Amino acid sequence: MAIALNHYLVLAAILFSISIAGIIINRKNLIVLLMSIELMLLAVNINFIAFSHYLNDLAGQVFVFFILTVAAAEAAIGLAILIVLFRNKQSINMADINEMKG
Amino acid sequence: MLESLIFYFFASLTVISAATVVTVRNPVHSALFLVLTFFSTAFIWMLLEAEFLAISLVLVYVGAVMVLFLFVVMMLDINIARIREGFIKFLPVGIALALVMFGLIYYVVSGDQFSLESMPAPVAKSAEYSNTKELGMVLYTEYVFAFEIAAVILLVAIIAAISLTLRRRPGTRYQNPSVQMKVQKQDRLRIIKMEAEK
Amino acid sequence: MIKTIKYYLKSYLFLELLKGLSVTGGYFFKKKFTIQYPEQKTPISPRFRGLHALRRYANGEERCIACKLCEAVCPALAITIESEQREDGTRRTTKYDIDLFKCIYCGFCEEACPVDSIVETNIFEYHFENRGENIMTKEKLLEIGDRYEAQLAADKSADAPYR
Amino acid sequence: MIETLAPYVPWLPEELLYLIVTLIKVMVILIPLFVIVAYYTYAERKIIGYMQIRIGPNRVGPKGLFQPFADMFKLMFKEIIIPTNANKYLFIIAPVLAFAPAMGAWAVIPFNDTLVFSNINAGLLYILAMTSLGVYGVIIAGWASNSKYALLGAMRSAAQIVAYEIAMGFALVGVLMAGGSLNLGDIVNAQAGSMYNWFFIPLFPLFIVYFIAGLAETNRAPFDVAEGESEIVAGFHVEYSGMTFAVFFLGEYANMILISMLTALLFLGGWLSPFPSLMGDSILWLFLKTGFFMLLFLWFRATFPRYRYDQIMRLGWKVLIPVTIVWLVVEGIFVYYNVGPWFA
Repeated sequence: MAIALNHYLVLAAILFSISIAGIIINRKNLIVLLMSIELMLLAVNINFIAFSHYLNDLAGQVFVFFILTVAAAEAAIGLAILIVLFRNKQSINMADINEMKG
Repeated sequence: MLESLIFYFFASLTVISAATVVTVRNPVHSALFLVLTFFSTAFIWMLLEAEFLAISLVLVYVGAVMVLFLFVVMMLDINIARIREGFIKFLPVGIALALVMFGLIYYVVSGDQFSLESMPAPVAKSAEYSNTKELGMVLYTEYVFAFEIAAVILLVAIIAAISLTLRRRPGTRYQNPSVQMKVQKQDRLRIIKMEAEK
Repeated sequence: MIKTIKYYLKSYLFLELLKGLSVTGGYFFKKKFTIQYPEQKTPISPRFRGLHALRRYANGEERCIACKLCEAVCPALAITIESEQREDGTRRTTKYDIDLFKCIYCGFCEEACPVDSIVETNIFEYHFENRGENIMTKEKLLEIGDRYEAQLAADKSADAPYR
Repeated sequence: MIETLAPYVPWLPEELLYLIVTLIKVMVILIPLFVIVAYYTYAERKIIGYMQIRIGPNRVGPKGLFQPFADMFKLMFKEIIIPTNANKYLFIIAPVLAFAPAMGAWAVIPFNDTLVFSNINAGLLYILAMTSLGVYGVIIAGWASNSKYALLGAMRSAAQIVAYEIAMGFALVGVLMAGGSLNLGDIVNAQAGSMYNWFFIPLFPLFIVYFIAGLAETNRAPFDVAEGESEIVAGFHVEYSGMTFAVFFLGEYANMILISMLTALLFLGGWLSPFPSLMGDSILWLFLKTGFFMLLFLWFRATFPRYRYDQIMRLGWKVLIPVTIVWLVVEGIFVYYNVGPWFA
């Protein structure tokens, strides 16, 4: 018995919802926020690859390739900002980044 | 049969570890569970015959990005109690929003248009088929411009990450090993003639 | 300029690394110095300072006259001596203890002794199994002296020309 | 193999037979590997001893030949101590995580034209992914031990391995360009001909970089700052004893053998004979070449002092990576103009 496409789509949907919940409940914790964003991108990637497989079109995989690149760059810069933040504030709490308001 | 068994095993592993990532107390644990999520996702991609991307997911994410995450998390002295503030307060909102989101997506994707009838599984590729080769063919012809942009983005990311974190600590003394290696006797030592004291 | 080129050549051709490898590679084939200890032993100098012993004269009389020079010179305060006069008017020790835990095997007692009584033998393999065995009493020291007298006399005579 | 076995056990379902055959294949690779690892430790002690003008272990058995078994029994019966406040699960899992990738990578190593456990197309990529996973064992061990030295070792190792993996990956890209395939068997076959056709001649800088990066990836001297006995006691595995320590040990040595064999396969033509007119290709050639690199691992350890940590990073980022990038460009030119017998 083969697996239908919507199995993969539902899996991606669950991952996406988890990462949304993660962003909301961990809103103070910058590291877990970054990780939630990675999870979200992963959910999108699963969708892309599943569609690419079932439609027999490599374009989806090429997109995943680019998303992986950009996500890696995003993670690197995010962590760099995190380190600079920690160096200046000794904290990674989102609430402490309030100097730039209005 | 075996295929769906593998799928359900790794899919449930993915979901459970992803849920653990966002709920667990210790950031190191959540990074490690994220590694597990990536790993089991790589198996699911393998099922979808995307072997190049599955292996590069392990290579890039598990092998490099998550090591970076772990490195940072272990290096920083994080006050866990402070960053956990508001966890309980926002839990209902988060779960509610996640459920709404999931409901919406489920409403769309569970329809008949994505079932096996309307979208049958493609025939298995022959052993000669190389996913890497095909992907390379597409990537270097149709998408070569996007590929180059991706390369530039990576370069910019490297420069940005370095310039953000680079700092010269004032007052520290550095030694330059190559200068040390190059030094010769006549650079340091001066032999002078002096009259002996009378 | 030449210097820089030479430097880059040297580092990119790994000349120094190869030199290092050739040194260790050469030693690989050298004769080995290992001594298989319990079976083989290194030669011991006659001046070797090991376990202590008290010697006797050839007629069986113990040499020590309780002058306490060794006790005085001992830097680690390891020696304890008590003495009294015997019926024939000579002075002899009643107690001669060396605490081997304190002893640093400097050999000063041997140097200080006017009658060559306290000596250090070349015994270096010994052990204690119970508390208190580290105190070498007069009996034990004399017993060691009796047992190794031949060796001790030979060592003393070998060293004598240099004193 | 399944076909030959099937008539003897007709009552066995085919799936189960397939499983059993696979397990047998795994055992055929892993058991000799364990024996080689055991004797590699013995060889290390002997060879380093000889280079230091000592004779090394010689008490257990003739010439000390049973020393590995003595070590094994000692480690097996030693108590496993879990430090107070250590994270128990991660502490136990860490050695397994260090060990499993080192074993897993052997699945795609070809020993011969036909003798390969799993002949996948993306073999080289798989190897790279597996070697990059080894760092998790070290990091988790260092963190879970709840010890300063262990954490320091883990941090050092994490930064070092990420840095050297890039150089290693670039060196492999060079091989991939020359071989025109990600399949290890195809890469070896692309070097067919004589010694002159092997990739170490056109890719000499990459060959050197690959081996140096391999030394660093396996945390061996002179890049063993993750352990650094003289500065951070034993680094990430200070708190490990008994079997847990032994598993780390096994993983490290299996990795060394893996890197040696990969260098032999990718740059020295694997099982191909250097003089095809005189002697035929044989698996023995592969073992000979692998043995040479295994010897180099030990020889380097006996010769070079440990790099200082910041100098390791400097070497990785500022020397090895630029060298590989420059040589990839040079190789591109070679490929474009079909230089020599390699890119014809």
